[in-house]
Amino acid sequence: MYSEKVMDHFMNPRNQGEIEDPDGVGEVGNPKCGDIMKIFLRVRDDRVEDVKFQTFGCGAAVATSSMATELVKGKTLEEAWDLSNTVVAEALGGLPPVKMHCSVLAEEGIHKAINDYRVRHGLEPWDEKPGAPKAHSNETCEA
Amino acid sequence: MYSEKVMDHFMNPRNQGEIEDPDGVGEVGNPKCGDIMKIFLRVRDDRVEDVKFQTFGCGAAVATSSMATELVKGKTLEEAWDLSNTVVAEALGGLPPVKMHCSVLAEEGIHKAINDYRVRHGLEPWDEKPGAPKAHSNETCEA
Amino acid sequence: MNRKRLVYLDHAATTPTAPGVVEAMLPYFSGRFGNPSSIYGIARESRLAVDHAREQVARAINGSPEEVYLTSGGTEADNWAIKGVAFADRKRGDHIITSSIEHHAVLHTCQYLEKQGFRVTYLSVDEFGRVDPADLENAMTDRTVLVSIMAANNEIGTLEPIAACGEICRDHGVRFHTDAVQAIGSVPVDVEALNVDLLSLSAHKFYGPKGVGALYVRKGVRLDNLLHGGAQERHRRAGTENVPGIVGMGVAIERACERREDYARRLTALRDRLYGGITERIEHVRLNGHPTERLPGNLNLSFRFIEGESTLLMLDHAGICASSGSACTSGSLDPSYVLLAIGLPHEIAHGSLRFTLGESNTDDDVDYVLETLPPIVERLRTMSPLYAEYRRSQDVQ
Amino acid sequence: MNRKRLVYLDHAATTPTAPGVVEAMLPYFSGRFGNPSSIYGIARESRLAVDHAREQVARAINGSPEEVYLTSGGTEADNWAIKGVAFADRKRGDHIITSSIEHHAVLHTCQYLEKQGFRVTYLSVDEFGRVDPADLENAMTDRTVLVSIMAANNEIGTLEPIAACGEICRDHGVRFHTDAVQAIGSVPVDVEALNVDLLSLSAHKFYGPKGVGALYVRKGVRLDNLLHGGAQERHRRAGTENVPGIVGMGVAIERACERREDYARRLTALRDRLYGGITERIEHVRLNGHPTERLPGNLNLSFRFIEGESTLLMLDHAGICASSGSACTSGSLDPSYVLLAIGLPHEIAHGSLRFTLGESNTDDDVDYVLETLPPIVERLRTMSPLYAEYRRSQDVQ
Ligand SMILES: Cc1ncc(COP(=O)(O)O)c(C=O)c1O
Ligand SMILES: Cc1ncc(COP(=O)(O)O)c(C=O)c1O
Repeated sequence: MYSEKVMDHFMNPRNQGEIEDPDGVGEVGNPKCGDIMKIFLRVRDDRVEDVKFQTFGCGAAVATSSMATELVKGKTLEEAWDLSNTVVAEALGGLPPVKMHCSVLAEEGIHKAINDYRVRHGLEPWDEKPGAPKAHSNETCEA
Repeated sequence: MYSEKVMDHFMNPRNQGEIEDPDGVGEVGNPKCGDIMKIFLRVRDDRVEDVKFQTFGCGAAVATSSMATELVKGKTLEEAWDLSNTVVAEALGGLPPVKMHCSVLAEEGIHKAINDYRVRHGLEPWDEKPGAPKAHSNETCEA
Repeated sequence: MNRKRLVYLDHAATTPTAPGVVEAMLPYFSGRFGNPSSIYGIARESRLAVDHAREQVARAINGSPEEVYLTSGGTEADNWAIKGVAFADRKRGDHIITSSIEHHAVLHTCQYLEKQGFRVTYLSVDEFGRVDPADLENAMTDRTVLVSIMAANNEIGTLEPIAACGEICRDHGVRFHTDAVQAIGSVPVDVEALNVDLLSLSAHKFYGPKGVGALYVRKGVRLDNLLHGGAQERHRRAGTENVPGIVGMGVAIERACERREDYARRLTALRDRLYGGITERIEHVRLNGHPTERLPGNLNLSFRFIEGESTLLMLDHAGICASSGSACTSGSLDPSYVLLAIGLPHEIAHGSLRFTLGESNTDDDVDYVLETLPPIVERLRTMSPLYAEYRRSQDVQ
Repeated sequence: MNRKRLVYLDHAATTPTAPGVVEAMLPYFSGRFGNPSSIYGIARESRLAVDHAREQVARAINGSPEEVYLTSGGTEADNWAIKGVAFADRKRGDHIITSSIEHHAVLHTCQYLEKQGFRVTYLSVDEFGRVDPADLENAMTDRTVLVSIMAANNEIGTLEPIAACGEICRDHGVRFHTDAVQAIGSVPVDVEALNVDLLSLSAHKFYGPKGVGALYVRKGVRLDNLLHGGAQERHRRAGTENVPGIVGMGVAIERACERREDYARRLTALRDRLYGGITERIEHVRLNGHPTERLPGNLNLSFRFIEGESTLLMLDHAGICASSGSACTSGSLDPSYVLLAIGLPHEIAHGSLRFTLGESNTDDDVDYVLETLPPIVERLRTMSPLYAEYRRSQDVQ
């Protein structure tokens, strides 16, 4: 079902854990749907100096958390914001169609953490691109 | 499908053939239904001195012709008339349900030959027992 | 019974599973037995094996793997195709066209749909068993949702003008199904070339195992499910996959396609020799089906004055397996509807035999039949009141 | 992956075909390959083999051979039973009663019938997954034509009060179907004792082959056909018989019934040891299903704070095959409807694992799981934001 890359990031997740006193935190997902992702950011000079995640979810949820945090580490916040879910999925060697929502979740988690940082610093939160995919609609778990 | 007894009478039919100048002949069946039986009788002193058959039909049709002729040989005409299809079938070690009509056909053939003899000798033909089974209804081939 | 030999000439009924096919299946019974829907290692092996077989089936008919659905055989595939399209398109129409010589899996399904309020046109066939595409064209109405015409008939071996029928259907925007159960492995089957939307096949007719088949469904064709339940076959056909059977079908169809041309050439030659030999040795024999547009291994003959089942029994006694036009074991006394449809009188239809040749048959087999059959026919004719009558009529003349 | 060992704990998904069963099947692929409908020698052998298997199935469930129809598996049997009775009795009524925790083969079939105008009552179950016969009694209307309640649930292993349900149905003159796919070989199944009119079973759940099953239909029960076509199965189920599969099912069910008591005793002991060991070593674990009225091999547990699929993947990595309450591969994100039906909150349902033990499992297997599972759960909890939150809430207190 999963690519080797996915299995590697699942079995050996990068950046798993918590950051004490993070500069930004984003929690997305929904226990009802079986996945919750929490992204912790440490920001220095407008860059992601460190990033960690906690995830409750399936193999793809863990692997995309791992890969997404790997990909944003060291990037400027703007670059990090622009990381799209498809890039994460591609970096993992692809995801099964039913699991693509996990990569969307990772994108949303990073966005939420960045905006948390921005709000804490008195900045306007950035807007999601119009028409951007959503991991879950609000009430249901339909993929 | 068939018992050993049926196969024996099919592969080695008794009394197969024609009697020249028979005393009675009965032909029953219907090419549409795939079976025709012709019974030839030689009668002496009200007894079946000889009997032969010709049959176009399935294995059961041949075997019941063979067995039925075997069973009436030497019998009085009255005894021969009373030979029922179930006795023929039993003597053959049973017939598959879909083939029971063949034994009825044999009974009918013998009856017809006996009545042919009777009519030729100015006697009243005997009546079939009311409710006796029929091999085929007139128009269709339903078993 | 002391049988000197066994000559199997009923390959249209079923074929032996080729030893290489059985070998390919074996690992999936007790070793790689995982349920393809599970996620652990041994289940992934099953999943891959099923997907591989699906690709083999797709390649054999020039479809794509996403268009192939695995079933429990030809009957399920036929039922699914016909009921599936009929019910899915019920709002668009209620008329189905098929031929009068389809397999019962198609005919009885159509009759069932008639009870459900559909109208069905059964196209008649010519003396060789061919549907006329012009009749199909004429039968089309704006309520027609499905046409089902078989690729090759199972009794008389006649090949139907599928490509022409497919074109007519495409022009009318009507779905076209073909029952290719008898065709696979014997004649080219290409869903593109034939303009086919749905196609049924069954593994045990091409040296694969019994109880497994497939339905090809062109992308975009709407089809109700027939078996409801689990999410197997992309939510289209529920039920735990028969993994060994599916693996066997994949290997068998690949093998059949590789061998097809040789197979057809060899069988045609054997069959023609058998036919020639029989007509040389036996009088009053008639060939049923088309003289040239027929399955390579099929020889369907009527022997006047005798009945099929009794001939079969005598052949069986001599170790020859064939089948007859009398559907005697089915409990009906009526002869084959296919033979009646090509215009045979009942008593001639009753005297029909079908010999269908296959892989294992040799020239020796043909010789053995040519030696064995004439005395059997002779013996049964001697027994037959119809033959006696015929002879008397000849003597009179 | 370097696997030290393979511990298969997913026998409810499928079982390996027992080597003796495969051996019994083998002669029917390439040697005795005849079509049971044909009349010559090798076909008669097939026919006898099929009839023998039918007797084996009948004996196992205390039915008679004439009441057993062979199918392509449990799904076909369930579809046939439910649609068959519903359509045959349509004039008598349009109401069906089932439970909310049936297998999809029953539930999706019922949902299909709802689209066809039938009304379906889905009985709820208690916290252990049991249907209350009083609810069944209350749900009965004079339009009810069929009740379908499974003998044992495939996910949580709960045994349903079938005999009581059967009695209620008999009193109301309503047909009663039970899906016994999971029960055969594990608990006694007797169609007389259980007052059952129709019963489904599937060979691959009791060490028989995949792709073959049976439907028991009590004499006198009217049932529309599901697969139309040839005259097989006494005109009730068309399609060339899967002879090797059917032979395998016969041998497997006889074998399973002979071993049943031993099997159940052994599995219960292993399972209870596994359960005890897990609860000793891991906190926040919940047993799903009935504590005693359950299948001997079934252990369904919820592990709080972690998700099922990721647990399965790690178990798989360690060579342990199990399944989860997240129907993740089916493309739905919703957790098991069975676990929701017994009242589990979504996130707990998502963290459920099903271990189903079988013939090959040993005490060593249990030890291995007890050694392997705790660190996996620990590791996933460390990763889980829900667990972090829980720990914070504990620290605060
Ligand atoms: C033309 C045709 N269609 C359908 C079938 C049904 O296939 P199966 O018996 O594998 O279900 C057969 C053979 O029995 C056939 O010859
Ligand atoms: C309770 C139950 N019913 C029906 C089925 C369907 O059986 P099959 O997959 O053999 O069609 C299964 C298993 O998949 C089951 O566990």
